[in-house]
Order: sequence, then C-alpha cells, then structure tokens
Amino acid sequence: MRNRGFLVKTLLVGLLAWSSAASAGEIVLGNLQDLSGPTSVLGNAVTRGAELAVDKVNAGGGLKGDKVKLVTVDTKGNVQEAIKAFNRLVDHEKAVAVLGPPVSNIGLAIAPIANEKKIAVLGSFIDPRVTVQENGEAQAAMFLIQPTSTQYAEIIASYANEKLGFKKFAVLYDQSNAFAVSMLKPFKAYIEKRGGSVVAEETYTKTDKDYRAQLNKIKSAGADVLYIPNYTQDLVITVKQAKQIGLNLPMVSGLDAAPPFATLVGDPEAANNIYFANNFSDKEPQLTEVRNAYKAKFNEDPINKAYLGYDKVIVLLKAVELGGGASGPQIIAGLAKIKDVQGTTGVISLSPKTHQPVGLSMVMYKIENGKYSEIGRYVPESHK
Amino acid sequence: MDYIYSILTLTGITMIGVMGTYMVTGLTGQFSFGQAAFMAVGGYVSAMLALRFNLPFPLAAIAGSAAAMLAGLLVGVPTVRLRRDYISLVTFGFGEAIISVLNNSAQLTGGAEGLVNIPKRVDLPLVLGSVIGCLLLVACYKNSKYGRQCLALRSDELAARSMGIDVNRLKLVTFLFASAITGYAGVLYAFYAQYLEPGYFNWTVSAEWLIIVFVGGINSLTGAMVSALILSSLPELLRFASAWRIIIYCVIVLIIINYRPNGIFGDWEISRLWKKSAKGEKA
Amino acid sequence: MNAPDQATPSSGHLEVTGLCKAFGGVQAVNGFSFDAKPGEIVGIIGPNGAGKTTAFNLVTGVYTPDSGSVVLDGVALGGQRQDEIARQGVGRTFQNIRLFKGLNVLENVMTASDPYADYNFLAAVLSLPAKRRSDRQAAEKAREYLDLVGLRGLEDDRPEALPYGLQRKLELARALALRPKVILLDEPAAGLNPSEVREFIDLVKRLHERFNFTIVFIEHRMEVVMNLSHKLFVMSFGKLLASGAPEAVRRNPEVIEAYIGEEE
Amino acid sequence: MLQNIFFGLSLGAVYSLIAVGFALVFNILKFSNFSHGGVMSFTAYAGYYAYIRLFDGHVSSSWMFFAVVTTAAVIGALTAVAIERVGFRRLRRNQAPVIYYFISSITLGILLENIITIFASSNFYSYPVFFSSDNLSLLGTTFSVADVVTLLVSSASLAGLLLVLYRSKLGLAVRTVSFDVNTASLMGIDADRVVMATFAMSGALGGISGVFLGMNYSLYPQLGQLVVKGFIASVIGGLGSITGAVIGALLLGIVEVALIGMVGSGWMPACVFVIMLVFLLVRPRGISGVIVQEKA
Repeated sequence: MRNRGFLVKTLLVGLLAWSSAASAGEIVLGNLQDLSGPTSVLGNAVTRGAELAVDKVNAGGGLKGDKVKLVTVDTKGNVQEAIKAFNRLVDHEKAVAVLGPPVSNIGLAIAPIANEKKIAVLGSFIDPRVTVQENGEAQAAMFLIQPTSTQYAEIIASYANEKLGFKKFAVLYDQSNAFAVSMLKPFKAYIEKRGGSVVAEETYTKTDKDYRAQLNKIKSAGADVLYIPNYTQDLVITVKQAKQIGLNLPMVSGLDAAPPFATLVGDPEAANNIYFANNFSDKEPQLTEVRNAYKAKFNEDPINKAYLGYDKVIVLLKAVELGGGASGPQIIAGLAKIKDVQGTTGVISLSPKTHQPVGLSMVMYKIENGKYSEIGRYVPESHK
Repeated sequence: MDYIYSILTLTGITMIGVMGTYMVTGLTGQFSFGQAAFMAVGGYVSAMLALRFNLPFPLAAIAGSAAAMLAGLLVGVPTVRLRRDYISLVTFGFGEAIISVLNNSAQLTGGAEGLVNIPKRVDLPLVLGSVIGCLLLVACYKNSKYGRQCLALRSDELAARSMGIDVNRLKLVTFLFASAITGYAGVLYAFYAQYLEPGYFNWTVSAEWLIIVFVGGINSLTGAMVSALILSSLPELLRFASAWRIIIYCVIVLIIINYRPNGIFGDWEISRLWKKSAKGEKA
Repeated sequence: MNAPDQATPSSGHLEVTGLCKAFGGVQAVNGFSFDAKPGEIVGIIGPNGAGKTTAFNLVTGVYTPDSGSVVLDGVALGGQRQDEIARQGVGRTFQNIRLFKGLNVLENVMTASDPYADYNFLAAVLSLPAKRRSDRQAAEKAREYLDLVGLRGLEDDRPEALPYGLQRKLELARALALRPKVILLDEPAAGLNPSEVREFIDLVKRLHERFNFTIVFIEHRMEVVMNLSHKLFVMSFGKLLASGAPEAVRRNPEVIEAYIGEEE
Repeated sequence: MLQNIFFGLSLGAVYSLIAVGFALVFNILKFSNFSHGGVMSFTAYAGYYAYIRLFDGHVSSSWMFFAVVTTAAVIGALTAVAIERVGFRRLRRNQAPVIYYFISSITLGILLENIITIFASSNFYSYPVFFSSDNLSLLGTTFSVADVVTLLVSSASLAGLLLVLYRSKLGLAVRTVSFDVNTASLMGIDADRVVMATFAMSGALGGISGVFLGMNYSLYPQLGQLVVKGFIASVIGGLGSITGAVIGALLLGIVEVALIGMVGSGWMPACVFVIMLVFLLVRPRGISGVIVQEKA
C-alpha cells in the first residue's frame, strides 16, 4: 500500500508545481481557450492571434519595459474544466487579466468567479447575459470585445429587412448550440417588430448531419430568405444540401460564413447568394500586418477569430495603461475607460455601464458564386 | 488556494457521480452508459425549483435527488427486463433524450444557452461532507445483503436466480439508489458552478465515469474513489503538456487497463485494513 | 418467507408429470415424468443429451415448460419465476459449477440465505442494528453449513481459487443455505477422483440424515447412483425409459441397450 | 413522402457503413467498439492529406475519388489493426471481461480524436468536390450525384464484405471465431490472424465512411462521434449480425427523417429513445433474430 500513498502525495505536490509565478517586470495575461473539444478551431485561432500580439509588444520592448507573458490553458470546451482552468490562471499563474473564449457558456460559468476575484475577462462571448446581469447591472469583471448577440443579430436582421427588403424569414439553427440559439431570439424579435414574420423555424442538433428534411419543409414554407446563424461546419452542410434539394433562397448568416467558408463548400453554385456580417473589413489596412505575420508564422490564412485574439491583447494592455497599473482591479477600471482604441476588427470603445462595445459596426459581405464581395460597414438606424 | 479548492470540489462532485456508475456497472454489472443524465436531472430540477419557487437549498437538494430517482424508475423498469447487451444502448439513448428535452424546454431550462444565476450554496466542506456521507451509504449498501446479491448477479445471473434472488427487483433498487446519488452530485454541481448547460451532461461524461470505475478496479469501491480522485485531477497535473495532456491521460488509462486487468485495486477495499487489524488483535 | 430449518418428512414431495420442452424443433424433453416422495433420494440417469439437465432447468424455472406440470407439496411451480421457485424450497447445484466470483466463500453461502433476510433498504444503507444482527446470524449459519461440508477455515478464500472438489462442496453448502425442501444435484460427482467420490457419497448421506430433505440427482457414476438412490429414473431421448429400485433398473435390458455406445 | 424515404435511405446508407464496421468487431469479440469513431475521424483527415500532399495534380480528377477512398480504406485498415494490437490483444490473452474491451475502445477513440485536434485544429478543412454537384431527378424526387455514389459505394463495399464472409476461407474462419473463440483455436484456426483480419475489414469500412463523412459534412476532429449512430443501428439490428446492422441503419435513417418531419429535430432523440425501448421490449432478439440461450 505504500506506493499508493506515494501516488497521492505526488499528485498533490504535482498540482502545486509548474506554477510559474510572475516575476517582477512581467505582466501575465491568462488565455482561457478551447484547445481541444468541439470548438477547438475557434480557441486555437484566438490563441495564435493573441500570441502574435504578445510577440509584437515584446519585440517592441514590452509594455513600458514590462514583458508581457501569455499563459494559455485549455478548457476542453467544458464548463467544469473552465472553472478549474480559470482558477489556475489566477491563483497559480498570477494572471492579472484573462482573454476569454468565444463561447458564451464558459463565459457564463466563470462570470461569478471572475467578479469575486476581480480579474477582468475580455472575451467574445456574445450572450449579453455574460456582461450584463438580469437586473441591468454590468457583471463587474466581464467585458465583451465584439457586438453582443442582440446587436449582432439586429444588424443582420436590419440589413436583411431594411436594405434587402426581405419580409418572410425561414430559420434553421442548431438547437444544442448556445451561439445559434442566442443569435435567434433577438433576430426574431427584431423582424417581428418591423412587421416581418418568421414563416418556418427548423432546428437540428449537434449530432445531426442531414438537414434535408428540414430544408424541404422550409422549401414549401414560402419564405423570402433563410437565416442560418450557425457554426461554419454546419453552414457548409446547409448550403450543399439546400442545393441538392433545389432550395434557391438567399441566405443570411453571421461571421461563420466568412472565409474559408466558400472554399470549404467548394461549389460556387451552392455558396451563392449569401449575405453575412463580419467583424472587420478585409480591405482595412490595419489587418494586413497581422495577416502577414500570421501567414509567416503559421503558414496558413488566419480565420477571423485570430484577429479577435489579437485585439483582446491590444485592448487589455491599453486597459493596463488607462487603469494605472497591472492589478486586477486596475485593469477592470481601465477596461471601463477604453475608448476609440484601434484594433484590427474596428475602433473599439467599451461602455462602462454594459461592458459591451459601443457603436461597433459590422461589415456586410455577400457571397456570389463562391466569391466574396464586401458591401461595407453597416449600422442599423436603431443603433445610432 | 481557490485553484486547489475548485479542483477538490469538482473532484468530490465527480466522485459522488462515479458512485452511481460504480453501483450500476461495478457492483451489478449493468452497463450504464447514460449515468450523467441523472446528474443533469438532479441539477436542473433542484436549480429550477430554487430559481422559480425560491425553494431553500436543502429542500431543493432533496427534490433534485428524488427527481433523479424518478427518472431512474422511468428507465429502470423497462431496462431490468432487457437483455444485458441492450442496457448500454438504452441508458445511452436515455442520456441523449434528456439532453434533447433540456434543449427543447428553453422556457424552463434556458435551453442550450444554459441556466444562469443559480445561487451559490455549495462549498468545499459541504462537498467533502457529502462525499463521506454518500460513500458511507454506498459502502454499507455494498456490505449488506443487497451488495452481496448484486455481486452474485453480476457474476452469474442464472445462478443468482436459482438462489432465490429476485434479480429484476434487485437491479431496480440498485438503479434507483444509484440514480438518486448521481442526482445529488448534480445538485451539488448546480449550486457550486451556478450555471448549467445541457451539453455538459452528454455521453462522453458517462464514458469518462466508466473509465474511472474500471481503472480503479471493478470490484473495489475504494478503487473507484481513488481512481476518481486521480483521474479527475490528472488532467490538471498534466497542464504543462498543454494539448498533449489528454493523449497522455489516454495512454495512462490504456496501460492500466492492459497491465492491471483488475484495475489498480483489484478487489481490495480499504475497510480490510481495520478488519485485518481487528483479527490480528483477536489472535 | 421463513422456510423451516429442517424439512419435516411430510414436505418435499416433488411430482413432475408429462414435461415437454422443444428448442427450435428439437424435442429436448418429451413427456418426462418422475416423482420424489418427502425425504427420498432419487437418481436420474441416462445417456448424454437425454435431456436430464433440461428437465432440471424446467423444474427450477430456468425454462418454461411447453406442457406438463411440476408440483411441490401440492403447489404448482409451473409458470412461476426462477427465484420464486427457489424460495419455495427448491435448491440446486450445477453441472459446470456456477459459484459467484467476486464474493468470498462465506459470502457465496450467505447469498443464498439473503433472500430470507428481513431488513429493508434503509437498514442496509444506514447499517442499522437490525441489519447487523441479521447479517451476523446469516454469517453464523453459513459457517455452520461450511463446517458441515468440510470447508471450515476457508471462509475468506476466493471460490475460483479452491480446488475442484472443494468447489463442488461449496456449491452444496450454498444450496443448503437456501433451506431447501428438495435439492437438485446436477452431476455432483463429475470430475472428482475415486477417493473424493467416496467422501462425497458419505457427505450427501450425512446431510440427508441431518436435514431430511428430498434429493434428486443426475449422475453417470454408477458408484454414486447405486450407493445413494432409493429410486432410479432412466431418461432417454427426452422420455422416461424405465424406473424403479436401483438394482432392478440396472438389470433392465432396455437400459443396458440405451447405454451401449455410451459406456464401453 | 417518396422524397423523405429517399433522404432516409441515403442517410441510412451512411449509417450502415458505420454500423457494419461496428458490427464486424462486435461479431467476433462481442463488444461495442467505440474506437471505430476515432478511425473514421483519423481516416477522414488522412484521406484529405493524401489528396493535398500526394494526389493533387498527379491523379486525374476522374480517378481522384477512388484514389482517396482507397488510400483512406488502407489507412483505416492499418489503423484498426494497430488499435487491435495496442488496445485489445493483451486483453484477449488475459481473457478479460468484454467490458474492458469497451473501456479500451472508448479511450482509444478519445486518443485518436485528440491526436487530430493537435495537428489539425486551427482551421477548417474540406475535401474538394469530386463529383458534379448537379441534381438528378426521378419519379418526382431529386437527388445528387454524391448521393448516388454514396449509395453505390456503400452497397458495393457491403456486398464485397458479404462475399468475403460467406465465400472465402477467411470468411469461414471469421464466422467460426465469432461463434466461439476458444473452440476455433482448438480447431486449428489462428484466432489472432482472424481477429486482425476482422479489424482490418472493419477499419477499411471505417476509412470509407470517414471519406464520405468528410466529403458530405466537412472535416472536423469530432466527426467520428457519428459512431453513436452505428452503435444504435447495430445493436437494434441484432448484436453483431451484419445484415441486421444494415437494416437497422436504414431504419434508423428513415425513422430519423420521418421524426424530423413529424415532431421536429429537437424532440427526435427523445422519440428515438422511446421507439428503441418499445422495440427492444417487444422484440428482444433485435431485427436479425439471432439469440443465444443461456445454458444452465
């Protein structure tokens, strides 16, 4: 039995080891991402973008002489793991702020801990409940760097309804995916407020890979347009199968339809007549530098989450300056003061009341015959 | 310290969940491939009662475990009649069905976006107390006529029937008990994490629990518990390996299954230590 | 639920009439009948594949008979579940030894008396005094049975680690713990060496004297058959071929005929 | 209606490839081989990389699909054989209970999935379009060339498999071993080789499924989790029966599509569960009707 006791001891010692407490003159940023698990593509992209930003800052001598260190931990896309990982970042890695994941569920789960520990989490979890509590007050430590699902869905809805003139909407979404669900409710509310209607609402779940039965129902519902606020892999299946059953509706979607989506579909006839809103414009000059650096380092094109990762670092470091120091509460204070910071995805200002970005527009794109064309930044009347 | 606390708390909750798998699969030999669903039922029911009806935590906890037991009855009654080979499929299907119900009843459960604002009522001492309490219940169960009969039926169902054991009833009782315990783990989880989402409770969690039970040694409750302790902290221990940690985890599990076919503990139970010393004194 | 510890000679009357069972067109048992009076020791013999074990399985409820009746002390057992039949006092052992792995020797025996233990779930998980008392008594009783078959001192051993002969004895002790009125032994002497066989015959005789239950056994070894049985039934192709006193049956030409090719 | 049945069938065809790969191993070793999912993910990526690194530009486009499928099938076979060596051979030597195989297989599945995650998860990838994406129509139903190819290749590989199983010496050996491993080795059959061959066949089917899944549904490391559909189909089909698994898979496809039409996709898993339960209670032998009576 002796070696069993030994095992337990090793385990405890091991848990405490490998903590790399911050050395003086170093700012540790935690990076809480899904490196494995179903959303690993997103998490890995954010991480790579963030690494580029940190490399760049350090190459330029760091932040006022302090080196920046990025410590990445994996959540496996799992809430329980995320809680442990967040605690690890704060307690053992001595992270002063954390880059959050692009997954709302994890944001919701760590919000109470982050608030209690006063460690800012800057993420792209678009569920507004991550940043604003039910009583309307901001979640003390949670900040969002892209439009909320409400803003986001309203931008798409407004564009489809007001600019493109669609009235009757069909919806197909992944009911088991929080992102898709949170993109649906505000969209429906907006459309219905504007006198439009949702004529067909079809769902699928994570393990379904054949949507033709649903698309067939949509086909006979008499809709003008199909709204598909889902992950990229699902969109690929959707447009391929829509073509198979001869469903010729225009489609609107979120940024998951951004490149490489059309390439993934590989069929210009299927990837056609699709409108979507992206965080940034490919034409905007600030992207070029990051894109080139990314290509040089990783030998492939970045997906848009990589830019978000880059921006999270930029904004957090700006918050260190604005807050007057690199402690948890100082960074939280600093984040509330973020105004007009030029990021790759746009000019970012955070509202101290909601901890959400203010006036962040999105860029509308259209895919025609597999080709992307940019329509330009769009802000709905109601957001102005 | 919060880091260690959070690991210990979540590990404790996993240990309680694993007790359910241990009873159904380890003790009784019925392949439970949807045990995590009972955790979901316990967690969701208690959390919803607390949120919508302001039920105090102890009552919510009881209601949550009772609901899990009721769900156990629902699956258990038909399942005990089925051939052994089908039980894994049915429990699996039940797990997926529960998730689909949770996703579909967004009005009540919050759907895929999850249930938020669950009050924090669970801390490390409560979890540790619960682990010890549940462990005592389960250990006593194993040590009673129920436990003996379960082991008998696992080893040879036909012979067990010939010895007068009402096998179906025994399976059902064990199944219900296991559901209630796992449901309680769900309650603890809900009021610790303060957030629930359906996707968390899918079959991969049930599979992980099975792995834990087998690595510990199918015949040993002690083994299951120690293995829960080790395997749920192992990924944390392996953080230094970043993305490789899951691979290292899998390799360790494979080595144990291959080279310690009876698990780490075989059929050794910690209670033997004091039984032996008691005997020694007599002699 | 409490079966008497010692069967009175008036109980244990097993009457089996017109038993039939077919498996996918093969008529394994075809109108087989036998009876065992209270306290009688009855042997069933017959060539391999005659349907003897199937007959046992029909009596104990492993299979449901296609037709025919099984009556124990005036109560029809047909259609009852296997465990119900067992609890009414039908104990058995198996041809290919089916002990419970994962339980030690003592627990194996206790398991058979557990269905009579009268504590409930709550008492079990809380380990209430009632449970502890009941378990203590059961363990004591089980030790007594182990003592009777000569397995004293091996309580903590694993059954699968015991030598073959002892495993047979353990199965017997386990069947005793069920407190049976009738005990069915399926080739109890198979695989034993000659000295073990003699020992085994003595053991069965001793147990029979002590408990006075009815014994029905299947056996190929003539030594066992002739030494133990009061009455003999011969089975062939699922049917009753002959019956009567052992000596008479032994000289029956039909029986000899049936065994040719079986024993050289 | 006819259209929906066709959707169900083509979905079922994909499931049936998975289910048969699953059933083959069940047939012999009597456990649910969840590592099959890992094999499918792995081969889906392997086929993709073979295309990118080896074939692109060297193989004419009309042969490309077959080149990729064949490569994936070969890699699948090799992977499955490796899995058998690492995960099951020792268990078999120790005569470990079936349940250990199952645990081992789940662990191996997770392992493969995560190996892929490490090497290929910072971006999305997809197969090129192998076939014209035009639609054909017949009797008022439309379907794509890819569907037809899926159906054809599925049927061809299943027919090939049945041919091997029922018309070859190896097949006879496989069937003997599936009856009873111990007796088979007494009869002079080299059980190790037969088990290996079975895994190879199962892995090859896994490779073909992997390419189809990747082709039809795009590539991601968790692709193999569709193995659960094969699990459901093969168990309902009747534990280890090949034809049962095919029928089970086709039924599952049709039932799923029908349920989506009737109750919507959200409630589908709950309904499938109830249907499954009722079916198993009413017909505990599964579709194929093979059942082994326990001997006393």
